[in-house]
Amino acid sequence: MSRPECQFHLALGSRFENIELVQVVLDESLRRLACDDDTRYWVGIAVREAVANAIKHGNHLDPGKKVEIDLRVEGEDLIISVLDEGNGFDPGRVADPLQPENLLKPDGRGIFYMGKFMDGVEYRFRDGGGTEVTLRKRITSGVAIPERNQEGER
Amino acid sequence: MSRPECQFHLALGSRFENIELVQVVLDESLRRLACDDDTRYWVGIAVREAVANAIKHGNHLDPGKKVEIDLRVEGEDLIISVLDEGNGFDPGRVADPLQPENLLKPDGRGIFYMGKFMDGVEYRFRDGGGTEVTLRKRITSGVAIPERNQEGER
Amino acid sequence: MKIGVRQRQGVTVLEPKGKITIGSGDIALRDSVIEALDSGSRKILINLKDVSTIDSSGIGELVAAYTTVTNRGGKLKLVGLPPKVSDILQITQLVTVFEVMESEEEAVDSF
Amino acid sequence: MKIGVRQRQGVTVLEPKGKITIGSGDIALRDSVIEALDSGSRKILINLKDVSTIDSSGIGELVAAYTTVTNRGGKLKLVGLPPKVSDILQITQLVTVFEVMESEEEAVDSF
Ligand SMILES: Nc1ncnc2c1ncn2[C@@H]1O[C@H](COP(=O)(O)OP(=O)(O)O)[C@@H](O)[C@H]1O
Ligand SMILES: Nc1ncnc2c1ncn2[C@@H]1O[C@H](COP(=O)(O)OP(=O)(O)O)[C@@H](O)[C@H]1O
Repeated sequence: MSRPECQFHLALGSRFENIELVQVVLDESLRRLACDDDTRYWVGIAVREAVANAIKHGNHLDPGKKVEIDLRVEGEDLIISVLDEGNGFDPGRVADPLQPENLLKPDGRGIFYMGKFMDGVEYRFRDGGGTEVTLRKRITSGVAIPERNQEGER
Repeated sequence: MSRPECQFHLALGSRFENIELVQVVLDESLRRLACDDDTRYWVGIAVREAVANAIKHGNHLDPGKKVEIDLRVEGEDLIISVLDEGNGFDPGRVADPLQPENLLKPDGRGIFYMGKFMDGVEYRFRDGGGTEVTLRKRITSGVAIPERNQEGER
Repeated sequence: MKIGVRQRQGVTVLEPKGKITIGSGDIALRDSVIEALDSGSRKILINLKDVSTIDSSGIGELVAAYTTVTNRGGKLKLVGLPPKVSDILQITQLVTVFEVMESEEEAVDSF
Repeated sequence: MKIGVRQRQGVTVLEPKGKITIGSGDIALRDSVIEALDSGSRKILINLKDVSTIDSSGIGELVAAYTTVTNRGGKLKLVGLPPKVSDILQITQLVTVFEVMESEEEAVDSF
């Protein structure tokens, strides 16, 4: 696919309540892509974590700052990216939540969960500000994917 | 409110199925704004009509062309705008579906319904292409509007 | 959207379920009306009780069905209108066009 | 998210319902644990059977609750884990930390 079709692009103010908006539109999209219940659930959790981080660490809960969510299908992969207006961080310095000294910490599990529930998690930091995390999930479940069938790829 | 906060901005490819995505995110937003069931239903129908027109008449069902939906609250008004990439039309020349000669026509009721279910319907045509319809609905139902309460306007 | 079809005392009863909206259900409704006509039925009753949402395209399909059935010498009636479907028909003054019946029994007897 | 609180044989049973996710439910859970401690309870059981979704913040609150209760000389146990809640605890190796019981009866007896 030379021009992958974006399924949806959603922009929201930085409030935790808005995570529910992401959830409903994501769920409806995944349903349409014939994702099974489990996939929908875990992708949903991963996206919630990414959006929560964008709202909290990226935009510091400033409701005037935008979080943008983008969902598209590329080949067999579902790609969801979450963009904030923050200054980024060093993903290499994020602690491993499985280390004994971290096991009882109340936070630090979000990125770890994203990695567990998705097939790929990549951070990109834009010049001049903006953190973008791209989540990737293989969705060849043997189930028909209506979007691609329409384009005659099978 | 000098800088009205956008509740959501959603961009979608021009497929009728995508109307369901608009519906879920709209419904969740209206729920949060404490709109009652009836208001949610009729605003939902009006927005469906606007998006259907954008997909069909504006973008001629080209899935690569975008429809953008924007929801915000200004004062007591809910404002929803729908933008397509089309060449526009002359709203003054749209026939009245209540005229006896139009009563049995299979189409031509969409804009009429928008007008019935909303408090305002306005068309704007951008230079270089793009039709934007802005739907307005008074939502002072005496019910608390959480978004505004948070900003201390009441 | 799914459409149930059954016969009751010589009347074909069509029972659409869910949304009759653009791109989903509008065409299915049209097809099932034409199929009923093609199979010889001239008494067609659409029971709308399980319709959750109808938009202008869905209304347009009801109107088109009415015209098609009438042109082919048949009769089309409606029954089971949920309040919101009734409202939207009313708004475009289509309740005067359609014969809207109170109950399926009454409807079937009236043909 | 709502949290039910009841007493059973000297054990305070907390029953959160719905989502324990960031900005909704995470704080409520914390508050109800502290309230139980403040009112003298040292045996606290969280029954998670009605929890539909938990995210890392919710998990964090469970961990914080565990630490708080332990630090104040109490015991915190979990019961009724839906499969997905169990999975997410497992993934971050927290099933070893929490005492996860099979049934509420067994849990109450075990304190
Ligand atoms: N979008 C972001 N912008 C800035 N910093 C981030 C972002 N996402 C994650 N981080 C940083 O990475 C750390 C680990 O994130 P995470 O694993 O989700 O755990 P938690 O959010 O509970 O701290 C955060 O504490 C934060 O410092
Ligand atoms: N976004 C749009 N772009 C171009 N033309 C439009 C648009 N919306 C409406 N129109 C024009 O206005 C007419 C009436 O629209 P409407 O009342 O919704 O009825 P219908 O869509 O059934 O024709 C359409 O047939 C079309 O010519």
